[in-house]
Amino acid sequence: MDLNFTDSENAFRRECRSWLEANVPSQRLPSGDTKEGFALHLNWENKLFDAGWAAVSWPKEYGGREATLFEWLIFEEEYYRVGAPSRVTQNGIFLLAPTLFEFGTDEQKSRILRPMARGDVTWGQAWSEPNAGSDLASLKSTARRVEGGWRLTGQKTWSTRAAFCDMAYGLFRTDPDQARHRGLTYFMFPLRAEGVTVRGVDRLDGDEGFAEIFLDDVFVPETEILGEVHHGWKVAMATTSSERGLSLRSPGRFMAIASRLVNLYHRFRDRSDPVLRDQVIQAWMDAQVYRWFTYQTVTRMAEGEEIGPDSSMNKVFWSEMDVRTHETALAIIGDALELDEASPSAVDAGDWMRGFQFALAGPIYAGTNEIQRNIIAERVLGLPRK
Amino acid sequence: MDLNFTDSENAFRRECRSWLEANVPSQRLPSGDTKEGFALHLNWENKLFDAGWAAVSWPKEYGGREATLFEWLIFEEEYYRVGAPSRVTQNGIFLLAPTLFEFGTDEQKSRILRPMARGDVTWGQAWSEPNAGSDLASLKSTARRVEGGWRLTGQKTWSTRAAFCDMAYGLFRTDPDQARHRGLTYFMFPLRAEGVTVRGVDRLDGDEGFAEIFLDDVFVPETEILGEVHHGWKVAMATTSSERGLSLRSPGRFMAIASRLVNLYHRFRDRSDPVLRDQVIQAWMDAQVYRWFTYQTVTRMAEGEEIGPDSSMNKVFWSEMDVRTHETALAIIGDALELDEASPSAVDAGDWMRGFQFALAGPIYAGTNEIQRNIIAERVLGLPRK
Amino acid sequence: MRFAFTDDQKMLRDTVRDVLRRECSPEVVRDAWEGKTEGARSAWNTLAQTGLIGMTASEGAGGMSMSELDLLLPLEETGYAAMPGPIVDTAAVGIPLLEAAGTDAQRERWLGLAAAGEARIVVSFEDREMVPHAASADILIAERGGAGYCLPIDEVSVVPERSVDRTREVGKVAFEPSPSYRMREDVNTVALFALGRERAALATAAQLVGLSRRMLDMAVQYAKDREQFGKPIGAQQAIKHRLANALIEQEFARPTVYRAGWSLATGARDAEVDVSLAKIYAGQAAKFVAKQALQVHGAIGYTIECDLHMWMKRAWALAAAHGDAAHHRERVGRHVL
Amino acid sequence: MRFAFTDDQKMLRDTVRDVLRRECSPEVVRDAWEGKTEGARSAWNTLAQTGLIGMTASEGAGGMSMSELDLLLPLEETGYAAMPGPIVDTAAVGIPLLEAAGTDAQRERWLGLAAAGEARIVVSFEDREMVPHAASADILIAERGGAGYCLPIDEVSVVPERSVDRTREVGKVAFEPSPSYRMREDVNTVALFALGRERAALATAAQLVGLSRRMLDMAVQYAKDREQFGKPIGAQQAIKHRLANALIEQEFARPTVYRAGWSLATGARDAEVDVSLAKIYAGQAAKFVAKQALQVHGAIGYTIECDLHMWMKRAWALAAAHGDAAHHRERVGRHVL
Repeated sequence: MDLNFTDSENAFRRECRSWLEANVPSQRLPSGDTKEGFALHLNWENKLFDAGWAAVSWPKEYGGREATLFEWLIFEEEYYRVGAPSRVTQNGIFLLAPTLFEFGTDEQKSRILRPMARGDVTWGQAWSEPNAGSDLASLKSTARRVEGGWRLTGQKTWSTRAAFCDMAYGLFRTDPDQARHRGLTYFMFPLRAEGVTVRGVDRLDGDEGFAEIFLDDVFVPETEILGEVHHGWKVAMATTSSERGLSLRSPGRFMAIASRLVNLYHRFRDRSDPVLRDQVIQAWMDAQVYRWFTYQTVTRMAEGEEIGPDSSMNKVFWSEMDVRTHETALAIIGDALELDEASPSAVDAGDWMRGFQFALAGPIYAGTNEIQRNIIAERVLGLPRK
Repeated sequence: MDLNFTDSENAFRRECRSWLEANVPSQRLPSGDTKEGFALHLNWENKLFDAGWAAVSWPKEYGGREATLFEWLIFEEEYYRVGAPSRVTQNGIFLLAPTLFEFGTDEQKSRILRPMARGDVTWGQAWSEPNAGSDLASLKSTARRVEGGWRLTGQKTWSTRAAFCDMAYGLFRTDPDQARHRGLTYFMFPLRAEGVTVRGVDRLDGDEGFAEIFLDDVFVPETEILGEVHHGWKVAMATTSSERGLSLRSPGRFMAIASRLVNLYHRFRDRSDPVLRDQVIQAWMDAQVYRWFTYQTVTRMAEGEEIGPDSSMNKVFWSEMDVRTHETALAIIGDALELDEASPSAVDAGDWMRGFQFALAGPIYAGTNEIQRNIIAERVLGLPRK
Repeated sequence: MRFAFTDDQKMLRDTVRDVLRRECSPEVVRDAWEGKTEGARSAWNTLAQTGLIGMTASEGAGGMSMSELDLLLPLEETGYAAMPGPIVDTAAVGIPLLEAAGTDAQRERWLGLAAAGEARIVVSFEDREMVPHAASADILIAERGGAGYCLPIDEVSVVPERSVDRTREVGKVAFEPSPSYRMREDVNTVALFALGRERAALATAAQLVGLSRRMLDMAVQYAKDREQFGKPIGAQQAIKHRLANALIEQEFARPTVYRAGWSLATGARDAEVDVSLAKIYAGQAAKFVAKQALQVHGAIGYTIECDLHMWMKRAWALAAAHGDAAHHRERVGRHVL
Repeated sequence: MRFAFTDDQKMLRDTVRDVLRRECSPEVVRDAWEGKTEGARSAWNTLAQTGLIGMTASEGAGGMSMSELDLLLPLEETGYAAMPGPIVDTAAVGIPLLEAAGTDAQRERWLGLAAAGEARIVVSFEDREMVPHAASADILIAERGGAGYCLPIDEVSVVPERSVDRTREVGKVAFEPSPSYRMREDVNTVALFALGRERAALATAAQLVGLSRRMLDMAVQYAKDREQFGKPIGAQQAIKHRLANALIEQEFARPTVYRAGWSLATGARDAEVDVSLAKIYAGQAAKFVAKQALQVHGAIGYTIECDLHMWMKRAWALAAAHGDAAHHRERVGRHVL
């Protein structure tokens, strides 16, 4: 066990930090989940890519730095520490790309990865359907084989930022005679093609962060299939396990939130009672503990172990910690908590209420915490399924 | 709504209080769940009965005072306030007696009630079997019809204080061709008869508070059946719903515990941090809230309403409140919490740790809180069973 | 001892419930979110016509002399409907303050209008310049430097702020404390405003109970309707227990609020402790129920196309308004310890 | 950065695990509860023979010079087995203290015996007169008035107390602080005892993790075996989620304890904050797992015929020992705020 960073890890951290401090926009960008904010965020993503920071763990040929997992964590710690903009490319970089690396052809990788990381081509996920959320295998969208490719028909929903994106990916039933997990294929498809209608849906926090995608006989060529025809479930599970695992929620994010909370507490110390003080301590401790847990997991990954269902513990922990931390912040703010960014008197421009609402999605998306707890009980503890 | 007590209720309270203050033993009795303590508690129960306080709500002909439900609550408040001994007759008075009043014959009532309330004949419950706890309908003990009565065979378990009691009551399968809830009969049976073996089982807190009862062809006359042959389930449900409802846990008990907790906090104030202070406030508030909830329920009962599955909310609330309150007390005590009554340095003779262990049984017995929550969801909220 | 409402009180509740069911549907609330307040105004006016806005005014002033306790069930229904508008400020706080502390001229000018629902009152306590519904109210009653003021809203500077609950139309109020706005000086102004704070906290607690009930109803209905893995999600034990816990929180908060209403209405000793308990438990329950309802709804609840969000946001705002949990717990603490 | 134990550390853990599986069964713990300590003594002696009691002693004194970090996994196993006896006091605290602060004579007389498991040490910090295992120990090391003392237990007055965990044999110690018992005066006694406190808290945290693991194992096994309504109770979602939550608490406590071990072993900055986190999370997890395990076991878990109670009671005692949550949270608070 060596919990000191190595010299090269420290050097990497210094390099991240100095670039970020010099380049992060001094003005807060508008939310990346609005049309105008999305465009401004893409400018930032361009810059990040050009300096080689967009996807640090990727091979150099695709614009990465071949960073180790720990270097990636360091990058994230620095990124959140400095308060850099949220990543509107994340559904590409963190969800699709790992799947591409595992299942994609060389042609696909060389065509797709760089534009994705640079934000030149933007990606939304298209997992859920109106009646297939947590029960993903019950999806109904179909793909029909035609000359030179396939035609997609159906409806996808809860597609994050899809209203602004160029492309999306999801599962379609290619074999109508098979049920549930079988006979599905993983497709990448254009959002601005003929037959595609995208309707933005406003989220709880008021941003148009979701979209519904309607597909009516949309043509996609054969080259847009990831993995084998009819075997999309396996490919998709690789993506969702990376979604549920580390990639979305590195400890740096929560350490930064805990620091902001400590700062908020100091500013409102005169009206913060000792119980709130204790909750601030709890939030800080939880972020630390999440960090050690994650470092332990990352060590296992770095040494070649499969993490598998253990990642469900990460998901439950961070998502519920994030809600608690924001609740503590709102309790410190008191009755001004309701004021949003349009209010002259809002504390921190209403960020804590916005963050709280965002945090509330944590226990729902990427597999609800109910499902995660089922997974933990059945696959880690070995309790009977029925 | 009138939340003042009436003049007659106030007079009743004064009468309780002055009798209790004059008569409650000045020395703490040893635990009623030990052999010697049980005997000493019975002396107290005799005295209570002779003064007309053993079962205040019963008709006068059986030794009661025909007290209203609110007067009963007042009695309980005063009883716990003054720290009077726990009631070792409770499985008779609070569980069997209401069933006797509802289903018993006149002969049964006049034979059984007064000796029960005076503690001359003591009663244990015999509900559970080794493989029939929460799933009571799966019990296996049988009763076989013979000349002049029945012969009981089987094993009962978790019978509170049965090691010291004279009699018990429970369900036996009288119709072997029927399954689950059907074909069961409610019997009262002697614990010191031929064919009965009672084995005490030590509880978590070290007291021999439980017992296993083995019945081997034990004769009971026809007169010991409560309700109709083969229809014992209905009779038993009346008992268990009174067990789950108000009778075991009147607000006075928790108000008294909350007062003791406030007192403990004051004594340890110098080492109690503000978070503990807040938990003490919470415990006090919870006891108040439980009181108002119960008063509301008792008003409904007094006005003739059926309470039904709503009583499951009482059960969940008080049982979890009781655990929290004791946890707070232990946190105040700090590392001396482990010392028991045999320790010169124990705080309050180790009562809080003993009470904590007792409280831990709350979410388990009288229908686990899991079952209570199922009942609330299905029967109050109307969610689907399967 | 009798812990139950009278038939009259329940009948009043039913009247309000019927009016709001007809006139304050989720669509009306949604319209108010988007600034289209005609529907909400119309519901307000209908309530006023049945005498419910002015019910705390004396009979001479066109009211029904109703107490804090009488007001609870009607207010609970306004929470259930997420009714927009300053009903707490007008009915529970403003009218009694105006009647007790208004000068003859102020009462003559405003009381009848307020009781008839034609003048909406908002109240600004000392140090609370942030006032919901300030812009759309007609009258401001304010406590400044221990004195009371009553003035038409068009003589008040209202700087608009924005609440997460758009129907709340929060504004920051300021005015010149001119003698011409002064309320009576021969009454105990401080005590009257202090009582007003208790009434505001209590009335808000009642609305929070109503909000909880509606959110729980929505969640239960959704759990029965929505199918997953071939059966309603409400058949899952995790969902059942979540909703059972929500019901328990809510149902224990209710009598706590009712008790506080009785205490305030009868001037019981330590009534303010009861009010604090009411606010704490009702706020806690509403926030808890909101969280459970959202989790049960899943992603659908996370969009503003689902009605749930309007109730949740109201609940978050009201749980913090008129004393948040920390404030009221401290007050209880001083009583207990 | 590498957050994992070495193969050597894991091998040591496996050795301890094997010894305890063979020699410290629940029956042995149960015997110790009833005062029959032969089995527990024998397990202690076998651990000593494999060098594990004296592992923190220097090699010259018959030990392995092992660090706080090396000690964690073996101690976790002693928690898993609920091993009776003062292993924390002897191995984690006493031997290092004796070696660092004992006079030549004290070290000569006791160190070899302690490292060989033949003399059991208990430690009494300033103001902590209540000492587990005092009556059955051989040596008391005590901090009084800023000075260290080391003396044979038969020169100590031990007033027996009784713990809810009968194997802890708690006693209240007192002795005449005579110069003949004094430890070295040319070392920083206060700092050494302060370090001893950190080690005691950390070692206790490691045992708490072991206790949690065993209780969870028992509960999972029970949930698989016990049938109700015709199927294993572990198939119920409420039981699944209860046990999943228990696992989460436990598994997040583990790396927190390991981190603290590394911090103490390497003298990292703010190591005491890490120790506090370890004690808080391990204690919290053990209490939480105990509660879930009891609920899953139902009435059976509520009797002393079921082994669970011995682990629960140890967990309650250890969670409060060497600084309870309030103490350690305050320490973290001073660091963070």
